[in-house]
Amino acid sequence: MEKIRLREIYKTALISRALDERIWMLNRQGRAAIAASGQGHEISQLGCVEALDSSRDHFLIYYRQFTLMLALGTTPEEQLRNFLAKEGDIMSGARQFPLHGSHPRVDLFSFSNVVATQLPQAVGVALADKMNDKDSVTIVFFGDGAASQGDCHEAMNFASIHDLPVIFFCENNGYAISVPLEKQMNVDNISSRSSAYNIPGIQVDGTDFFSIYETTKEAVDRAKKGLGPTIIESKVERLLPHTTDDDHTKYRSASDIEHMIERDPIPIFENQLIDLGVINKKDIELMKKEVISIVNISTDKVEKEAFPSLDNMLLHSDLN
Amino acid sequence: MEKIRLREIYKTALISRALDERIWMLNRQGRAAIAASGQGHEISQLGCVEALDSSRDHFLIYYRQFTLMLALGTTPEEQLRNFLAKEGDIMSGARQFPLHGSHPRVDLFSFSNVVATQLPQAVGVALADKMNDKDSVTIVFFGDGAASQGDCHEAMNFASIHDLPVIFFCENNGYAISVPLEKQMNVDNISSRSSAYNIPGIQVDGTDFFSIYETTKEAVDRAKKGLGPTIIESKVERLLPHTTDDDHTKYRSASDIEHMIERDPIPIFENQLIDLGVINKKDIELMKKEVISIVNISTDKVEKEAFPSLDNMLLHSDLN
Amino acid sequence: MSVISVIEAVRKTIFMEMKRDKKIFILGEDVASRGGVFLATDGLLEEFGDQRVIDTPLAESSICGVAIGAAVNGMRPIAEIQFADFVWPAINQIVGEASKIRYGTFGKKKCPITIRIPYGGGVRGGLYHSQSIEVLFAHTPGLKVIAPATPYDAAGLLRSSIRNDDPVVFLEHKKTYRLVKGEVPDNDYSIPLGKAEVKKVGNDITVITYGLMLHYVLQAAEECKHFGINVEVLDLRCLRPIDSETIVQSVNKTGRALIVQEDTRAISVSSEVAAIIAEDCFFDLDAPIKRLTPIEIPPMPFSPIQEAEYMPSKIKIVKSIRELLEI
Amino acid sequence: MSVISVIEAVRKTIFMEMKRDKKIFILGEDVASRGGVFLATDGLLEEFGDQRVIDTPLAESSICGVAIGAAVNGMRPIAEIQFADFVWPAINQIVGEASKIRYGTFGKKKCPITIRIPYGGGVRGGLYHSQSIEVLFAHTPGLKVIAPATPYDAAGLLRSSIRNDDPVVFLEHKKTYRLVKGEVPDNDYSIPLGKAEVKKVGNDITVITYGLMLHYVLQAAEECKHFGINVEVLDLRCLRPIDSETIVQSVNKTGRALIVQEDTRAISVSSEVAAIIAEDCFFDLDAPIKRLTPIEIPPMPFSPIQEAEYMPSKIKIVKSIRELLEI
Ligand SMILES: Cc1ncc(C[n+]2csc(CCOP(=O)(O)OP(=O)(O)O)c2C)c(N)n1
Ligand SMILES: Cc1ncc(C[n+]2csc(CCOP(=O)(O)OP(=O)(O)O)c2C)c(N)n1
Ligand SMILES: [Mg+2]
Ligand SMILES: [Mg+2]
Repeated sequence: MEKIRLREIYKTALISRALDERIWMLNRQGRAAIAASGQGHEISQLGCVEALDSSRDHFLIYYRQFTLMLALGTTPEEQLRNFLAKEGDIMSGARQFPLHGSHPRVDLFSFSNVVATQLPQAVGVALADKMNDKDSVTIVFFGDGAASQGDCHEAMNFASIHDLPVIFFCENNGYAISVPLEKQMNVDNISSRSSAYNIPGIQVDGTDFFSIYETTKEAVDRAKKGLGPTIIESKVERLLPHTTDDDHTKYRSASDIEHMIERDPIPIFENQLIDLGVINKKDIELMKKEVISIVNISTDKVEKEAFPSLDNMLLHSDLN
Repeated sequence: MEKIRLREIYKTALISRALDERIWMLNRQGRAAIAASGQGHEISQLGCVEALDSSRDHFLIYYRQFTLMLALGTTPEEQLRNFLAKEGDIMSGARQFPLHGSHPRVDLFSFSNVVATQLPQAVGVALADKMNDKDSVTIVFFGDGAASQGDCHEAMNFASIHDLPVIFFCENNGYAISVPLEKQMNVDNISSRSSAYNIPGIQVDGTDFFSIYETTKEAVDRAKKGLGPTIIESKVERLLPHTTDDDHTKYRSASDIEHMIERDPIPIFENQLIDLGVINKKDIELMKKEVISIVNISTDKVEKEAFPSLDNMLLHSDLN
Repeated sequence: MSVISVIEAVRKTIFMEMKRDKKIFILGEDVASRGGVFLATDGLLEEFGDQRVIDTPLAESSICGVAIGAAVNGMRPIAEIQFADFVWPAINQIVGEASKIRYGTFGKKKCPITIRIPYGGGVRGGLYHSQSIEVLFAHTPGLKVIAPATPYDAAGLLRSSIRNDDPVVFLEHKKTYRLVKGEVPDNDYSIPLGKAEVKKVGNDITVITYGLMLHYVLQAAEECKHFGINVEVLDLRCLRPIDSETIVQSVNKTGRALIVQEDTRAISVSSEVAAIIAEDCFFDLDAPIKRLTPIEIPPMPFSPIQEAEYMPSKIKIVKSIRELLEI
Repeated sequence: MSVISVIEAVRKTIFMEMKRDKKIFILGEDVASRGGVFLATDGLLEEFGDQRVIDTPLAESSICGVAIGAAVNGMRPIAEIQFADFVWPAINQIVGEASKIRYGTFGKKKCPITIRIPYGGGVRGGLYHSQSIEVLFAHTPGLKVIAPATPYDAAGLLRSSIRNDDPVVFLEHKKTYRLVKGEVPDNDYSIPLGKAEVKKVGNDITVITYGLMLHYVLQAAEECKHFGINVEVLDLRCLRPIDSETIVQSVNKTGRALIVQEDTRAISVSSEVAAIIAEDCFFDLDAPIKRLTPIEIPPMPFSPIQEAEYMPSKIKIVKSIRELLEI
């Protein structure tokens, strides 16, 4: 990968982290109603997106994919508008929880808050492409929690029968809110589902940008060759509580939290890039400053914006 | 196994077959509304039941388990009453489709027609036993079709997490009505689900009484030792169309049907017993005659019985 | 113009629509070589191939979920749920998801799916092949719910449903499938969604109904002539939206209303129709608004005599009409 | 007697019941160490251990299916659905299965489960954390559906629900959880299921409601005194069965009825209440039966101002009452 591209990606990671922190703070100040943070999942999302083509592929995402949305071209202002429920929110017109809805520029769809419903929907998206001989790939994201839902099983089974070009990408952070993996399943890896459907299941370290990228790339190739779906399980950490409403010290041990912090993917990526000579300490400092200023300017702007008017509440409903 | 016991089991197989044929005929004559036949599944059900204890264990069954009901002690008259919707039907009081409801003497539960709902329910039955330190085993039966439902996944996953004493027994006859296995899944065996849940998955020839018996016995032992669930997949044939409403020549090839008939489990069992010296040709002839007379007498009796009265329609409802 | 049954009207309409628009495809259990358990899709596999007539695994949530995904990506799927009683696993996808896609994406995505569901009883189906399942769908903003009673309406409304850009739950009464026959034009006429129809004009009382019950009501109306009662019969046809205008107009004229339905009473279509009348026809009402429905037990016993007792019948309808008119 | 919130009343009642009866256990998402996302089960893990307070996988169908199986095998499970909006995957087990077990086995099996479901809006939940989901449950024979509005009713009705031998859907309004406080006796009193309650006596009009809306209606009734209107306020408390006797008695007295509900209007609890009144109070009614409900859009926007506009409010209730009385 080109150095200049890696720098851009690194910058997206920084923006994502800073913006995510800002939104969490806005919530603490009572200015944003709720936030689910993507902190800890950033590098996994960036590595994955890099292997896809936003002008061709379909992205069915879920609420923890703040970074992915930025990587696909959503701007910081748009993200803020989304959390602050301001007029012109690109995802849902301030109707839905932040991060939900669909995107006007990319085929990025995060339709509902109901965990796992996107999985069969993604299979349908891929089926339509196959029927129309399109060579797009559909990637659908979900958490470890979602893997327990019946819909997850039905989706993987259906996709495999028809060899559909779909990638099941699980961001396994070890928790569904407070429920740890061992209470969710009696296997260590979600990728071990693969033999139930006769599709490859690959587990990968979600803090390693390059592994994620390579793994996703292979799955994309498989899909495009008509070889069918792939399950990718990316092991990541959820650095913050489930949402701003949660307090994870209630259910996570001190040592668990300590271990998790060591796996913060941004410093790991940073060190990789330093080793590769892509960035140095000084670059980092400058970029971090720039990022803070982007976040500040965006926040100031969006905070001044209006809320949507009452009558647009009727738009796109049965009453309109 | 004792010879005398094997003779009894063989006789149950004969009764089951003759009664099943009779009910099909009653339907053709317009005297029974609908019938799902168990023909082809008989020996699998008999081998399985033999490894369980009807006074201790729980049976969550589905509509294709005519033989199993007889093996557990339902009488031919009771079965006929069930199909003819007569007063005193033991399963549901003539409220439900034949074979549905629950049993007054055995913990045999075939609650609804909705495919796969019994799977999580069985897990709950087993969970209650575990909570109460009972050493019962819960066995739940389902078809290959049911294995596609989300509930199947959720049930197996839950049971495995808690190491519950439950046996998931799939009677795989290769069809969900008209849909052949290859359109239902992209694997050859439902038992290959096992690695997704970290529980044993065993495939067995459903025409071989002794294999079924041994396999079930092992699963029972595992369950009783607290080692958790087992998936058993019994490969059987559905010798008749899905129900009396169906015509399988529309979707099964002539060679498929021919192959299926060769796998009729009753002649196979018969030959095994002859080889073992349990029965001889003459026994068989005599027993077949006896069976026909049992079926005739029962049919005559039940056909003369009354239908349930109108007011018992309110019993056990919100209105009562 | 030819005289055909409801099931033929459905099949023919799907056939014609699939010929017209390549974006339409069918998915469901046993829809391909079996042609559907009621034969609603018979012959379609042969005509359109297995890419457009897809036998799915036995898993209703994915049938609807996959249909939604395909619809959002430009297709116009027709999903078949084999029996209404088995639609419950798919509620999450239909009510939770499909209904809110247009609203929840601020109009950026649409979800043109038609979900065909054979429902209703009187066919010896027992508790699990007889249910009326319209309530939740007809309650849910974002869905359209259609329940035709005649071949003409079935074809015309199915065509509109398939062409509609929102998710449509299309309810076909199983007992009407072969029982009810009628004239259906050979062209591709359509009937707008959301319009009730007066199926018989009268002055003394309005009987409002839908589905199989329409036929019993029409028979009852005929019989009421002997008692000098001139019944107006209104077929809702669409359960969401409910055509309150046509209801109010009719009841304001007759001054009396009876609602007949096969579904159980509490919180049902009959409740809404009564509520509409109670609000909008109050000053023209000459009598209480009555409802004729089954009793509150799970629908409906397998026992033939109990099943018959459970359902509203011509006799019971005549009796209710006469009571309301005190004749 | 102590003054506690709705959520405390729920928690305390579960605690007391679990102490009393070893057959009661809890299962759901995050109910154990997290104590439930609303803390309804806080501290129960510590008291009763992880055999009786079970964190489940994220899979609502199995939460309810497993509860059903355990109940049929002698236990008395309390299942928690984390938010009402996520109950749809479990509809098949609740509506399709649990509701019909006693009837469908001719009384041989029973299914004593209590399914607790936080529902309703006004908490900035957007389309997927605000829904009112009572309609389908309250329509279904074989289920009981409870929707208390006060801590006293919550505790008394939850206790009866847990002890009831049929499946009970117990709806807790999220916004009342911490907002509404009241006196709750320390003993184990219970309130019979199926009884509405007049929460304020009056003569001029009956306002019928349930859940969060009760509190807005009571405030509106207070304000109406300034206009010389004496409002009777009736809290349904149970949505299945609906206590038609109490409704009819009240409306026959006042001659006017307004139904206020947070759920959307078409085919809802308000429809049934209106239909009951239209049938049984016809000769005592002085005005049309009115309903105050949100408009027919998916409930309810995340936007704070739109959310506020969506919900019935004290001001809107007062306005509707005055319109109905032409004062
Ligand atoms: C069907 C459903 N049930 C419950 C919830 C409530 N809920 C929201 S997120 C969540 C946990 C999801 O865990 P996981 O899939 O691992 O994603 P993560 O938040 O860890 O990224 C739960 C239980 C929901 N949104 N949908
Ligand atoms: C949820 C659900 N969907 C559809 C049906 C209709 N149906 C009844 S049996 C059946 C096929 C079941 O196949 P399988 O599980 O393999 O059992 P088999 O009949 O082959 O023994 C179908 C689709 C149903 N009963 N329940
Ligand atoms: Mg997780
Ligand atoms: Mg089968």
